[in-house]
Amino acid sequence: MLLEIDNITLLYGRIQALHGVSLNVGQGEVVALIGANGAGKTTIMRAISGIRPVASGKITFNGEDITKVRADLRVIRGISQSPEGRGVFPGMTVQENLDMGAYTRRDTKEIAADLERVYGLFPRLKERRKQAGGTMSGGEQQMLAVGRALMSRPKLLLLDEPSMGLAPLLIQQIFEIITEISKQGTTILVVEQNAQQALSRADRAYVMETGRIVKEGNGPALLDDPAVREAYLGAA
Amino acid sequence: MNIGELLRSFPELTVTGVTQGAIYALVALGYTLVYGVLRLINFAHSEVFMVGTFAALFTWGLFGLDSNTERPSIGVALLAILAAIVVAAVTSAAVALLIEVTAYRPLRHRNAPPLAFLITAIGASFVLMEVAGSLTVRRPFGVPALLPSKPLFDIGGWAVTPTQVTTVVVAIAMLVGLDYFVQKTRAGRGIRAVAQDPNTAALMGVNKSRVIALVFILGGLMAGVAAVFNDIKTGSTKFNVGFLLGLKAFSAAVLGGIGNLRGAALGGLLLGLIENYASALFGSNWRDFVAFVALIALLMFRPTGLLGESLGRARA
Amino acid sequence: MSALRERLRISNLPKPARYSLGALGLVFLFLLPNKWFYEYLGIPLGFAYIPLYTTKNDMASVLFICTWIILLSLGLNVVVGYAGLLDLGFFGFFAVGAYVVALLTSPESKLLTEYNWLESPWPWLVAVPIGIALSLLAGVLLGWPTLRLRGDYLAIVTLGFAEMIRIVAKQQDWILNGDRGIPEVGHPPGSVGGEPLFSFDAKPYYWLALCVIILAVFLIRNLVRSRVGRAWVAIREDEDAAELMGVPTFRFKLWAFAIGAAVGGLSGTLWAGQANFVNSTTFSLENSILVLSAVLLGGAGNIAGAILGGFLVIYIPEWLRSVGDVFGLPETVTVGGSTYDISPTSLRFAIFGIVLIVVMIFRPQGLWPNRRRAAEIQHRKKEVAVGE
Amino acid sequence: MRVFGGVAAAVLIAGSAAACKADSEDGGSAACGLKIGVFGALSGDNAGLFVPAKNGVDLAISQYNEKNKDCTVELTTFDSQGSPDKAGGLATSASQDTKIVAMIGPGFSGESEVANAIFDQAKLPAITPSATRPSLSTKGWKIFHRGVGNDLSQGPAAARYIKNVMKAEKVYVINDQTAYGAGLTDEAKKVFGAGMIAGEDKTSEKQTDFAGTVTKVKTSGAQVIFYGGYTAEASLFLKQLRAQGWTGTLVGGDGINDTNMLSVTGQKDVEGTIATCPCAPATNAKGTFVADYKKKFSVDPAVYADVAYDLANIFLEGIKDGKSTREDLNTFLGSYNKAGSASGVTYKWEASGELDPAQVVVWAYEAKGGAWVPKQEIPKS
Repeated sequence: MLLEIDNITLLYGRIQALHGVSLNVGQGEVVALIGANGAGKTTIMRAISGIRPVASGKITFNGEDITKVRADLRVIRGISQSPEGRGVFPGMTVQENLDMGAYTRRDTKEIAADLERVYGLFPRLKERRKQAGGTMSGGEQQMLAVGRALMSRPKLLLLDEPSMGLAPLLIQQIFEIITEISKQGTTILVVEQNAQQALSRADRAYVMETGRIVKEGNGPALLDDPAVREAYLGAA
Repeated sequence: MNIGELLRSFPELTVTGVTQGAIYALVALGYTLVYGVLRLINFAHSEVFMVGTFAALFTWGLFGLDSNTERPSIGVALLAILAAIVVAAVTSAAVALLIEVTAYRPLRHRNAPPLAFLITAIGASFVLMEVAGSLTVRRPFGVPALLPSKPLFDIGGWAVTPTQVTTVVVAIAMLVGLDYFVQKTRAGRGIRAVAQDPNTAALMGVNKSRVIALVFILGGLMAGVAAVFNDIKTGSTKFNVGFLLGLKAFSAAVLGGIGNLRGAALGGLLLGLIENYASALFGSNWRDFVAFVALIALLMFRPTGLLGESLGRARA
Repeated sequence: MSALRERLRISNLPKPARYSLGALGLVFLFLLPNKWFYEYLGIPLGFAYIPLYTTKNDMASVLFICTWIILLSLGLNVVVGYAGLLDLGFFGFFAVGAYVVALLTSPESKLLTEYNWLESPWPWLVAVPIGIALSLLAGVLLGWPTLRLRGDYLAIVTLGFAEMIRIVAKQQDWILNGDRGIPEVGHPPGSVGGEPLFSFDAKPYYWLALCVIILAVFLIRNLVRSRVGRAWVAIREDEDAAELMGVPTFRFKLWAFAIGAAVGGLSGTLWAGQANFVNSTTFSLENSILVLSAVLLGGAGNIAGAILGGFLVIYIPEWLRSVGDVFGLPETVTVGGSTYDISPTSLRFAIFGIVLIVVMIFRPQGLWPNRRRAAEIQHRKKEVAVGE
Repeated sequence: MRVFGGVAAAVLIAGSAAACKADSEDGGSAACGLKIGVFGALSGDNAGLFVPAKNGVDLAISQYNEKNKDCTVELTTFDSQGSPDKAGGLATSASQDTKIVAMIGPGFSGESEVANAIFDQAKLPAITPSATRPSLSTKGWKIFHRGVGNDLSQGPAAARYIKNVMKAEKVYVINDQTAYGAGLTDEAKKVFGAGMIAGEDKTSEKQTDFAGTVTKVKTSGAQVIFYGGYTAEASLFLKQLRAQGWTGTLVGGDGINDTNMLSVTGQKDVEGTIATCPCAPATNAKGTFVADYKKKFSVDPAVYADVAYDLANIFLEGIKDGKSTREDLNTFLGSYNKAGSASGVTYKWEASGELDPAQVVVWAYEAKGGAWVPKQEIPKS
């Protein structure tokens, strides 16, 4: 397993946001995490990337216990995240934002190659490379966030709500790109509210409710689960 | 009001105002850099500057120069200034870093509320100023004469001295250099990233602690350079030299839009000019009064300063 | 442990116990400035003795300084602690109160000698309400245009305001007479056996100020527990949310400013009544900073904290004056032929600075914080990112 | 808790010498173990103006103790930070300590207003080395003495020098807005008359940039500046004037008549500067004062250090004479009439506490070759 999360709990002030969550992601997999608003999906992402400390439990990455490792060092170990709300640096250009994605790397030549690869995935970004991140549309920012996350050449890519606030056509496009990235060999953990898309493209999936994992299984299998369908797909 | 006085001495007031403004700007950068990244008024920055003025004096002492020695040759003078810049900048940067490590970092580790930082800043300021006061017996120290006082050239009938030219040139060089560093280099990008969104910056692999340390060092370097030229310009230094100048530089940073590097430069320049014009118009005793009136009036119309807030967020 | 502490909290004691404790405390405070009383306050250690009173400065005078600083921190606490507005120039209001009293009650005031606005000096008691009213007015006048500014911008504006007052006070040819000041300021009325009660001895002033503080505490406490107080807390926590909930934030911020200013002015009138002499040197920026440190050191948003902070920022440096004698420390040290003054008297503000840093590191919420705020901060502590 | 242990240990080491309440009550014979207080700004921003005076007293007392090892006098400092709001408590405290029989200070006029009233009640004789506000001697205080001429003696004298000796046509008048500086210039201006004054400006304490004022002086065409204020600002101001090519003469009072004015400004820039002083050069040999001071404190004596040294020596002389009470010493001052070894001033007081005007001779000193050289006595009219 590339990522193993063992029974973690997490607190926001006095409020417990995660109650003993365990999940794992294998090498090369696409794993989806679905659930309603406030179920704790984003919190798990933050725990994995290290910008929120866990109160108890253990996070293992690539065989190494990273529970106490600082966020920026986790990036060096190969975890990269496209955060919720995109987190595009508003005062930096598209190019600079992408360069930020490669902040931990020093191999200039390969960075240039990766930049071309990202521009290949998102031609729109190439057109706007000189534009400030803050002035771009929601969809463009989303692409930028995903592209930027790729720039660190992650072993594990964490995508938090990549489809949030996007038009249906764009959602389709984003997920096609996710599939493409996965094919190129990157392991992906994706948090989604759009369960339909997420489940149909994921190898495996977890369902969260109020800070707990309540179900797990094959993506397509969960898509057929009546309870899941009722709760997240708005159909019986 | 003495408009005649203002008109009669307008060119010289402008030249001296720009020189003073250059020094304000350099010190203001320290406030603005730290504010941009930490949203914190680094109250102790004035003492970082003060230590720099003594470091420069010490360096000139090593050259055998004091306020009574004859003016050295231009080559020696430039060498002495250069050496003082290096020593003062490094010393100031070290003090700034020391303040960050002892007074701010422990608070960050405890996620203390913002005002707690203000108090440790005040505490650090007390410590530095009082210790310097005790060590120097609270007396003023004269600075050796370095650059010739013969004017280099004329602007509108006002002779511009080498000191003024050097001050402004070095200040501009520092400002441009800092701007380049922050805008174009990898470390500079890290600073801007933390300033704009610290969490996302961490997700990019930016080490926040290191960026914060870097910001204090940069601010210290600027303050050290400013200290050298303040020494040369005013001709002396004293343990409490930082207090008033720090206050002015902080005002300048706010005037330009705190957190904004170019704003700090602009604010410093403006403040230097306003002060000089005001002392001609109303008398030197009203200088600071007018400066504050101008600051408050400006904030009424532009509540976040001339160029707006935030490091790098202002679109160039 | 914490359960025991909870049970021992004063507010959890039975009523009679609480009242007698309070009464005892008051008796202690009123006895405190008497030499025969404070001389025995100390820690006996073997054959040595650490006095807790200020051996190098008159204890009663120190206590009086404490009281007017406490009044100031009570006022500033309303502004910073409750409404969350950073004010770096609070001493300006103190100056307004002090100067009003000085101008109206001194026979050497320019109001009499040059402008002939007054025929004779007014009694202190009449000048006090005017001083308070004008400070309040100053608060409103400053707040009206500037309270729309946020955070650090407000801080610099208030700082500028205090500096402007100081610069005006500094002008010799103006009414406030600059550094030469205004002598023979009026004292509070009252006499005992033919001798005026209020003259040079600081004790009666301390007792008077203590009564004023008790009054001010009751007023502020009631205000804080009312609708106004809740509005302030809402503004402090989240101004936008408060606005959305229908709190007229601007009006309440102005309220906080005005009330804080009035209390600050009151402090100034009391001080001027005792000082006998008012000039521009007292109103330096350092004093504003000192009062702000008092509020935050004690614990912003808590009346008891403001009182404790106000007491400590004066008491610690004053007590430090004598610690050299107490511990038999050398006054000077000679290094490489140069003698440096290392007496605690001259280094006391450096030591005080270290105290500020250390306290804030270990108790960022202040020494005696508002319980709710303390809890918030305790929880924030756990949310520090990994490895930070 | 460990900290507390450290404190306790320190106390134990300090032993019984540690301040024990009972300590101050016993002691040796009546005239021994007396204390002389020094009252003024010893820390904070204004300390630079008064620390030299404190050091002067310190020097006098340690020299005295060196000679009288069996019966020493102790120095007690009262750091008011120069602020009237701190002065009251310290003055009360000093009054209450009966071992304190004499006071040098307070340093500034403002705090003097507060403190002297309290000293007067306690009959504690005080001589100020530096508070020059004229009205201080009109308050009816019996203990008040001034060790320097007040604003009324020096200001007009300096003005007369500028007008009659230098024969300047235009003078630029500047003060630093302190009671001292403003008092000096106010009195000087009366002598100048409006026609002579080319312009006026005010500086502030702590100011370091004088560009605005420098420009005004230069455009006014004045070749003489009368500066009412202290060395800390005057030296910087003069330096900045010279840097802008001003070649005129700066004239100041005793506030700039110290070695720091020479060393901070630099010999070249300060050359020709005039400082008045109410002291005659005949007695102004200064003895070994400067050398002794420098040896003890590793810096040059600054403003009022010499005066304070002399004043302390007067008290010490009284104590040596067996005047061991406050009243005795106050009477002793009343009949004193000798010149001080460091300042050269003849100390003889009027009943009001002012120096005897007959004794107040004001001399002009010129900065020449890195020293203040006596130029001439300024005529009294």
